[in-house]
Amino acid sequence: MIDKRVSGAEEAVNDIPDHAILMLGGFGLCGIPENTIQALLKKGVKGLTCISNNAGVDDFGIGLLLQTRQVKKMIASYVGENAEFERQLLSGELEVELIPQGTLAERCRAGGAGIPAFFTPAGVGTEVAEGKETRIFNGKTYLMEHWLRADFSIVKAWKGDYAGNLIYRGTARNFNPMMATAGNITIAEVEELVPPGALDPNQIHTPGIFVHRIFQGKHYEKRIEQRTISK
Amino acid sequence: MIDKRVSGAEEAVNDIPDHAILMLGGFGLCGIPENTIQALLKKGVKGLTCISNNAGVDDFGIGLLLQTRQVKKMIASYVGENAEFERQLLSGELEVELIPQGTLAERCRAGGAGIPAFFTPAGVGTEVAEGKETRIFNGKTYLMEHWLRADFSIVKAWKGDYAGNLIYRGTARNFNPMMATAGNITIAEVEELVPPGALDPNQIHTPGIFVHRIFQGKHYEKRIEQRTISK
Amino acid sequence: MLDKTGIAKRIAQEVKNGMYINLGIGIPTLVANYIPQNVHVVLQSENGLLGIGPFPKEQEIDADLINAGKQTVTMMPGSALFSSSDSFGMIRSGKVNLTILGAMEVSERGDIANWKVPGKMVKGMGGAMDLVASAKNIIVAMQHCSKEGASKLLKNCSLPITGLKCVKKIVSDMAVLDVLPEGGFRLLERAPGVSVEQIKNATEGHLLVTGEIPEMKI
Amino acid sequence: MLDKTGIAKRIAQEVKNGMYINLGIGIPTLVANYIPQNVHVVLQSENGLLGIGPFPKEQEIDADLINAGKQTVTMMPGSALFSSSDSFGMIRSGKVNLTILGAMEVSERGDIANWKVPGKMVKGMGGAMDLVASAKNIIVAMQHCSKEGASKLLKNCSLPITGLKCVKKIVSDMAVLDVLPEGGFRLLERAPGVSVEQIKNATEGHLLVTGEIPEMKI
Repeated sequence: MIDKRVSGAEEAVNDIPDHAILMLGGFGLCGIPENTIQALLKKGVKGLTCISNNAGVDDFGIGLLLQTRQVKKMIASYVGENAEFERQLLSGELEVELIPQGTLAERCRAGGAGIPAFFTPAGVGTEVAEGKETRIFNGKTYLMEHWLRADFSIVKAWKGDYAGNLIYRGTARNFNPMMATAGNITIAEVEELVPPGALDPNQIHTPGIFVHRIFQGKHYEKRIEQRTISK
Repeated sequence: MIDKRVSGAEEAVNDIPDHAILMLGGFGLCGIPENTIQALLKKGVKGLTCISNNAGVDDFGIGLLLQTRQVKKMIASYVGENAEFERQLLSGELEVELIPQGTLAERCRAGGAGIPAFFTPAGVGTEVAEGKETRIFNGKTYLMEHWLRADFSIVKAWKGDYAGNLIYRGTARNFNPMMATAGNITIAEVEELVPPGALDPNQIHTPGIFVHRIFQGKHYEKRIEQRTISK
Repeated sequence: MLDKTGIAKRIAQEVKNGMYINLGIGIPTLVANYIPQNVHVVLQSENGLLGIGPFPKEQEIDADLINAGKQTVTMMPGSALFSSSDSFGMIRSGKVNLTILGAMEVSERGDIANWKVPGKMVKGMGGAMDLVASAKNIIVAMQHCSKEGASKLLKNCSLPITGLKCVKKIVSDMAVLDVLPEGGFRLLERAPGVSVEQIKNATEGHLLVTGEIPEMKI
Repeated sequence: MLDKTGIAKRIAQEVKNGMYINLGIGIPTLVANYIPQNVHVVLQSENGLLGIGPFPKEQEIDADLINAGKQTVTMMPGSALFSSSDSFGMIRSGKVNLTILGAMEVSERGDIANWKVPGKMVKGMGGAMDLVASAKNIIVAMQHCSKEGASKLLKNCSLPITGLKCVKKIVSDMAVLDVLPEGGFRLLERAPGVSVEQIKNATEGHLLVTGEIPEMKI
């Protein structure tokens, strides 16, 4: 067993430099690395490129890093749940690259699987295809897309062990597993950190080999965006 | 819930025609669909193309289908653990296409993920690269490889439910998950078949959407190839 | 003219036993409410869930369980959870049989525009481009015309495209129409109280009307 | 001259704390027995296991738990199981730090041949081509010469290639050698009782010998 534990979020982000390329797991506010985002905020690291499906809301998630103008560029599939984001985008302070959600997921997966490029049908004939190589397979047109990799991948899991093995919960899994594989350094925060042997090897979602630093988050707010109930 | 249950192996293979392209899960004799192979043997379907990492041994696994000369072509990464295989190969009765193991795994995964082609470094500069497109990304040469899909994918899992959700056990997982996704029709045999709701949705390895027919195997021999023990 | 509920009810009639279905945000999400009990389907949420159940009761709410619209949901027995890459894998490989989504415009060749209005804030395509590029069967829920009365069933989309030649069927507030493989909208049904003439006037793209056009049964 | 155990012991000295290692069939598998207790590593098996433990005791044997050599194994605490595609994903993306495998021939540029002998039954490359194409650090365990005395450290491989320019280090029965980035074998250590002259005679490819060449310490 190789022990990946660090003392907490602050130690985990300690060497993240200005202008780093980060991947951040989560879909909407579900399964986001809340504690690590707080540590990035505190550290004040600037000029970040953030690869994440969404950009949070005004006062939560990546939205917090937008408020402090720590983000130079967002690479995402769906953004703009917040006013500050829109203001920075329209004023040209923030660069935004929009990628179809499945292509984003697959590009992260490719980054972690050593596949430099692949073909997907998403975006053929659209703005997304501009400047990209297309090719026909079995009569259908596909775009060539490249892998995405990050200097630091930051993911959030439900349970993890000292060896870095991760188990996600519910739809909080989303982009976390692929992003965990695509980081040069991968930081995992978990709700519960357990000793090796406590997790069933058969139930691991992210094998520890992909995780370089792991810690138990101090507090999880787990904010809900759309609180829909049935009577 | 969409109920995928069939009565057993015989019903599951009932419509597999001669000359079908099959994928069969397993690595060596570990995690192979023993019961479905028996049913194919009984059915006597001929001229099969079998995509599988290995070709079994003389009297077990795909080796049984070789004995009865039901296999026209093997697509595999490592073969020849049996004498009959070698005889048929040398006599020209059997076609064999050898693929690097990781490329085989990824081609099956691509088939099930709607990715018609991708780039991998495996095989560059070797016989495997003959006739294939190469391309350089970041100074390293890669081969373009195409997806693999099957008329019928036949996989073996530990537990499954009526909806076709599968959980594998140990290293019996191996090629089964990718092959399960790449079949036009996917047949799953399991050691234990349980009602929907009995498996934790968080622990499913293969979501039921990929499985068309499921049944509980009558008998599992689970033969061991290399019985190594420590004193 | 149908209201949103009416459109959802009519689309629910297209749902067949054994289907795996992805429902977009808005009217498509409402369709789930009108699928008959004896029609067994599984709803897929592209963030990573097969088997979406009803919205939770207050005490069941779970922040770790949301749909692609970020709404809290529950799971049906026999559900499965997975990553977004596995999710779009099943979408691209055609395992999701039916995709129901909204549109701002559809062309007579089945092109769809539903992600961007130039000059307005761009929020992103989310999973829409993957879905329309991959689904074998796409039904669009939409308004036939804009508030200003301009047709949204066009010869060519004026808005940025989400996908080419992908829409198979449209259920609008005025009509049910097929998009023909060779191009053109074929009128199948009229909304209650709407005439063929009204539909003709509201459809800029080529409209094919043959024989008697029945009124929808909802 | 080293026997197989000797080669395995010498290679074990190359293993550093914190490494994830893939061990090929044969001598490489033996290396696991000689890694010091205080060096924490994780062994990867490409069929889908991180954290290979010792062979099982009779009563622990589990047909569902084998290594890539199809031998029954156990798991260490902190292990993880995964599919073959995930397994080769971690290999291709360079997360496996060290690959130790056997070779029939190695060229002075680091090309390796270890999967096929023309005229003999072809059993297949298994995972070897993926491993050699992806690993950042490859150590080869091999015999320096054939039974007939012909060198296996060559200018060019005569057998079909498994991968190009990939071998970084060789531990043979006669010597430890680096493969230089610009080409050529640099002699680092002699096996006990083997002279530099003997190694020169046994090496067809370009051999670089500078200064005193120490004897291995095993």
